[in-house]
Amino acid sequence: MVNATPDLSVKLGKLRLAYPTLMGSGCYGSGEEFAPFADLSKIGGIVLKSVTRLPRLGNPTPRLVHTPAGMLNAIGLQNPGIEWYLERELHKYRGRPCKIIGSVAGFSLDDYSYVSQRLAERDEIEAIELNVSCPNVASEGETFGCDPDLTERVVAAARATTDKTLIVKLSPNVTDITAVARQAERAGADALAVVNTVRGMAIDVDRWRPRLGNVTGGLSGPAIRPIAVLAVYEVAQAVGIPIVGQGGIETVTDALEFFLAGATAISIGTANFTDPRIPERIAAELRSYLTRRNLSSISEIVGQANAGITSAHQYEGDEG
Amino acid sequence: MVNATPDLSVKLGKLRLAYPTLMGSGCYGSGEEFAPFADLSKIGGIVLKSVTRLPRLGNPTPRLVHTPAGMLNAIGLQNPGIEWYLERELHKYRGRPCKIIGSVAGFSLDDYSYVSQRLAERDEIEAIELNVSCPNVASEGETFGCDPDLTERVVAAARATTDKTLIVKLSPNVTDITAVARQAERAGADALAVVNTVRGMAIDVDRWRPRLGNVTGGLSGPAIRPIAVLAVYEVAQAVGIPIVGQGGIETVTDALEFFLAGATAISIGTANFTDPRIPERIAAELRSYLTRRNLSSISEIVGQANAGITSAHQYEGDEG
Amino acid sequence: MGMMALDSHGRVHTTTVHARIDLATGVTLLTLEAPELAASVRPGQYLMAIPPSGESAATALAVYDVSGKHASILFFVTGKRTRDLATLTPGALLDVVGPLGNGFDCAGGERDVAIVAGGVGIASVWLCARALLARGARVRLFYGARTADLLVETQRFADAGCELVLTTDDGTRGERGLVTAALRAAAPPEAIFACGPSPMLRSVGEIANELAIPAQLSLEETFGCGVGGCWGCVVPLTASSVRAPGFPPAQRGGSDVVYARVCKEGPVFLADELRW
Amino acid sequence: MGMMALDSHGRVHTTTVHARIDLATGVTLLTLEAPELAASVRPGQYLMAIPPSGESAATALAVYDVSGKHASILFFVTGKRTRDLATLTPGALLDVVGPLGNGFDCAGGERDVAIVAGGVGIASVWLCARALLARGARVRLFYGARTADLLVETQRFADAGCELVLTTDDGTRGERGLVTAALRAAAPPEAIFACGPSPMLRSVGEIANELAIPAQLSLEETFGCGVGGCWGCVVPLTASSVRAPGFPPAQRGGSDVVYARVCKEGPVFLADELRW
Ligand SMILES: Cc1cc2nc3c(=O)[nH]c(=O)nc-3n(C[C@H](O)[C@H](O)[C@H](O)COP(=O)(O)OP(=O)(O)OC[C@H]3O[C@@H](n4cnc5c(N)ncnc54)[C@H](O)[C@@H]3O)c2cc1C
Ligand SMILES: Cc1cc2nc3c(=O)[nH]c(=O)nc-3n(C[C@H](O)[C@H](O)[C@H](O)COP(=O)(O)OP(=O)(O)OC[C@H]3O[C@@H](n4cnc5c(N)ncnc54)[C@H](O)[C@@H]3O)c2cc1C
Ligand SMILES: Cc1cc2nc3c(=O)[nH]c(=O)nc-3n(C[C@H](O)[C@H](O)[C@H](O)COP(=O)(O)O)c2cc1C
Ligand SMILES: Cc1cc2nc3c(=O)[nH]c(=O)nc-3n(C[C@H](O)[C@H](O)[C@H](O)COP(=O)(O)O)c2cc1C
Ligand code: FES
Ligand code: FES
Repeated sequence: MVNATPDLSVKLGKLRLAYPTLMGSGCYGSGEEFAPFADLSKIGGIVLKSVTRLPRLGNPTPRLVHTPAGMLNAIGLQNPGIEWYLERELHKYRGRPCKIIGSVAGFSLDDYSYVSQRLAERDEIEAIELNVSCPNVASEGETFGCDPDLTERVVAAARATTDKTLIVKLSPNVTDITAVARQAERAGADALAVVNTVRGMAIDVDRWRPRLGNVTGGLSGPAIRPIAVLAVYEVAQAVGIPIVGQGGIETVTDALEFFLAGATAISIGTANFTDPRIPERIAAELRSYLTRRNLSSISEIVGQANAGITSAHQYEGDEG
Repeated sequence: MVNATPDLSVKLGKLRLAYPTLMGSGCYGSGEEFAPFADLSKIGGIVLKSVTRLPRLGNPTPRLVHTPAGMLNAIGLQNPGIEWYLERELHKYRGRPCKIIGSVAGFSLDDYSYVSQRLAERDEIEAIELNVSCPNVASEGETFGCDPDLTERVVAAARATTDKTLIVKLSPNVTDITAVARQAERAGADALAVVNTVRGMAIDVDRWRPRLGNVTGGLSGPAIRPIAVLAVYEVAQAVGIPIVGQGGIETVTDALEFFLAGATAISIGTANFTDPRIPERIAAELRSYLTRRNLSSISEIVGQANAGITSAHQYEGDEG
Repeated sequence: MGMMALDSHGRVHTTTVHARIDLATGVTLLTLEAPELAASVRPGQYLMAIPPSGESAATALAVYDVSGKHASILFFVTGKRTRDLATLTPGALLDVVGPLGNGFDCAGGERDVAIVAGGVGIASVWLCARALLARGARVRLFYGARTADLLVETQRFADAGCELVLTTDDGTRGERGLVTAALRAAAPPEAIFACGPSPMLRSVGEIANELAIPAQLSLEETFGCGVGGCWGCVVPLTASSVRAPGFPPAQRGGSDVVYARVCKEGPVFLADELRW
Repeated sequence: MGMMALDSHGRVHTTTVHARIDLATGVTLLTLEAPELAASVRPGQYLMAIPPSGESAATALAVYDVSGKHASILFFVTGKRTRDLATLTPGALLDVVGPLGNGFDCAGGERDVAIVAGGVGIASVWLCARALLARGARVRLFYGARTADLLVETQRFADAGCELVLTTDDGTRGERGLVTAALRAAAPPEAIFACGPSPMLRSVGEIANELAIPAQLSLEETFGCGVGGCWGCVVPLTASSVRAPGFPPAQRGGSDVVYARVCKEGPVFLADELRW
């Protein structure tokens, strides 16, 4: 094995990815926007912008604020609605050299099952991600992901509509993310995306107003990485299904933190705004990392930061 | 008024602060460590390191990790225990030119009421802060602050032991911080400290182990500021008692965000690790900001980012 | 009035800082050796500067000037990212993505045009001024800043043949007050090209619409991706605009609006298609 | 063996970068004009460098050398903060807090001493070496690094009269292997002064304790405040140590231990008082 190039491919349920890197929903458009700068054949797949049943104009502007080592966004799920989307958008994704994953957002159980079904019918779409954790839509969106039982029902409803890989994207804005994760798994999720953005806010001190048109937004980027790594670490101990780790991944070191915490794949969002070459660079550097350590596959490091350390240390932590 | 220098003094219950700046618990020692570099007569007060009933050796090392725009810490409440503390530590605080606030941590209702009472008896201590939100002690510590009812009972127990100002320090690691805030107010808190650190983790990708001896830690610094500003903004709309805003304050702009979000005072922790002159600089720059705007007191800007904007925007946010 | 073809194909370029001039405290002009970029830029286009430190998002910056194999950027230090860029000295490498966006159409027939620039907006209009002068138009530059020091590069515009009308908020140079007041007071031009903060552009737009003068406005929204992928930089357009993206319009303020991306459909829009 | 008086009074100093030398890629030597600091530093003390960018925590750096009104720092770029510092060029201002901590006691009577340095540890031992040589001791420097390029400033130590034993992990210079192996192989000194990564210091400590040689170890823990206020930088000491802070000890591994602050009680500790 030592001399063979290490295998970066991973599986999320039925979905096989040549690279363990997805581009985060809402951050990468349809891929075509980045194609002039990035080699789409060197990424695992693209998670499309979340789509809803009805068209949404989205939130008022400003929609973005740069914050220390991160960014607040409140796009508000601007999208043309599922019908228009299927008719006039989806064809764009044909023939992309990477996997295409549809993302579904909604405000009722019906929304989620209807949109999941319509999307999953289409063969451009190879998997479905349920966004039950968008913090930017006057909270209904997020309530699903913040309540284990609602999450279970939404997931079950979507699960019933398709056999394609179903990824459920969890919110970090909860007291116990493992409770939500367990319910999602029980309801039939094939994988979990951990985590969506952290709720936050910035204020314009000159004009005495929130800096975002929507007042509050979702924090992404390196600032939230420690929060996301912990979420992956805890969820990995709570469920048996694969995890797509995300939150502030910009370098191979960052990516490795997520794999070692228990992620089977990673998702890169905001880092594409820093440098569109980052996903390809991370894939290449993951390969050399594995080679240096004589490892034959990325799967060999998944969850390795995990084994048995906790108890020992926490015992000692309680001393005194 | 225009020509008078603006008034920076604020009140938290009975406690009057000459400056609206507290030094965060656990970040400023007893003050004596910073005295050679900072003018303690130019800060409002120091919140002492949290003390428990029994001595605690604290967590194994490493206890700190630097992260993007922030820091993870897992000190584990190292402290000599209340008896030793009263006998051999407290005398140090006599004659400090700023207010001294004791911080109480514990693992049971008894702990909190016993330690609060013993501390409050001493006249070196001018107010009590209840740390029901320490993320670094194998979770018991935090469970109080993550459960509204437990919080209410802890606060009520401590409240019964003293008439001195009682500040309750809330955890951001909850689904709805306003629920905890309301219970703390109902139970008799005079003020709320918003927020403590956000739970996080970092992994050593060379050694495949958590970088903190305690595995998980609390994230502080500018990285969490948008999270903390939102928490203050939401809590300010949920309760009537004053708020001590904190989380990543490094500059006057950062401080202003918290005042405008609804904080009556602010607390500065990690920024003292960047530059010990920051608290004095912020106070001076707050004064010039108020002067430039012909404002006579800091209290005039508290909560000003707040009025009526929310609804308008969120309505529009739901369009489409 | 026709605008140039939509969509432009930027690339990632690794450039070398050729020269650096500090025009004022916190205002830096960097000349980059970037042959392909320099060859392909059109007036009003911008680039995304990839942070040398590797931290934080790329920064949208207008391509200020081009000559031969050099392209230059002119920026004001307003926060972390521009502070990062301001640490660059000759010889340093800077990766940029560009040219991006749809810039000014300077090929119209107007003989008497006004360019309105506020603050950093000056960086977006030099190539436009040059193109307009080159085709023989009379070009009046209405240029405002907070204070005298921040009125940069005025000599360059004057030498090139622009007539300058300068304003400062504090009256330290030129007329005291807003640049839009100066525009209003002046004899109406046949066309307006403007770049600056939103409040300024809004009132330039109002003036243009009142006087029925065609106006091209280069907007400055906070960018995320800078290439059309995140819908973070949007501005409302009338649904009938040629630049309106193919999205179902929504009713707002009595007209059909669609959010367009400043980074992709813009940054230059016509005053009469904006619905802000 | 006596150690110097505990506690030291640092101050905030605004210094000016006087000179900059890049010793290797990612290794920078900055000479600061800092008269008061230079006058008060003792071997093994450090300073906290306040980040020029204003972002992130201050960085603990040994005071490498002092002469006249100059004090210098020598650092390896390992992350954001040292990358920030590496942008400084002559003329730039750098605020520092220092001198801090309890350094090496070089006043002992030993005639034949070993200094052991690993990686950046070299920055903490030059003043110590100079003091030992000044009082006529034989000084052997055992100095190890990953690779040849990272063995910096060897000439300076040699010229001053140190006998050098160099090691590299990859064998590109000196003996291949760990510096502690070289120490073990050599004739035992009367005293050891060491600075480097924890694993190296642990084995230096073991060697010293086995051979009953007094050893002063300068520790490198991750710092928070750097001045004793946060208890983030601690190391376990035997409760009987003179440097043990007045705290109730706890049983661990059969002995009474107390956590001491590397920044305040240290950074230099005696091998036989450490309980790690
Ligand atoms: C198409 C386009 C072209 C551009 N061209 C140029 C150009 O040529 N030159 C140029 O200099 N700029 C240009 N800009 C603007 C530039 O991209 C932005 O200024 C960018 O944000 C600078 O990033 P920064 O990180 O340095 O500042 P940021 O950190 O993004 O700060 C931006 C502003 O926000 C303010 N701010 C931060 N926090 C607060 C708060 N709490 N309350 C109130 N205000 C706050 C800061 O003071 C600052 O003024 C352009 C923008 C666009 C969209
Ligand atoms: C008393 C004292 C004196 C010192 N003197 C000097 C000196 O003279 N010269 C000097 O160069 N240094 C010195 N140091 C060390 C210096 O303070 C630290 O190296 C400091 O952390 C550098 O900060 P940084 O932000 O540049 O690197 P950091 O960002 O703190 O990174 C530090 C290390 O962590 C590693 N790291 C980061 N993330 C991960 C991850 N996920 N997995 C694995 N590894 C990771 C980095 O690769 C790097 O090696 C001293 C320290 C002390 C306590
Ligand atoms: C501008 C922007 C828009 C986003 N839109 C969506 C979205 O529509 N649906 C979704 O599930 N997540 C969305 N996200 C969240 C990202 O997919 C990702 O989960 C999150 O940003 C954390 O990863 P990152 O730090 O790498 O960006 C968005 C993030 C950003 C920054
Ligand atoms: C090293 C360190 C130790 C801390 N110890 C305590 C503590 O003992 N009790 C407590 O209530 N908060 C503690 N905190 C939290 C701070 O008081 C503060 O609430 C938090 O760090 C957010 O503010 P900041 O970003 O300004 O540091 C600690 C924070 C740090 C960084
Ligand atoms: S900045 Fe991302 S779409 Fe314009
Ligand atoms: S770094 Fe804060 S106590 Fe040592």
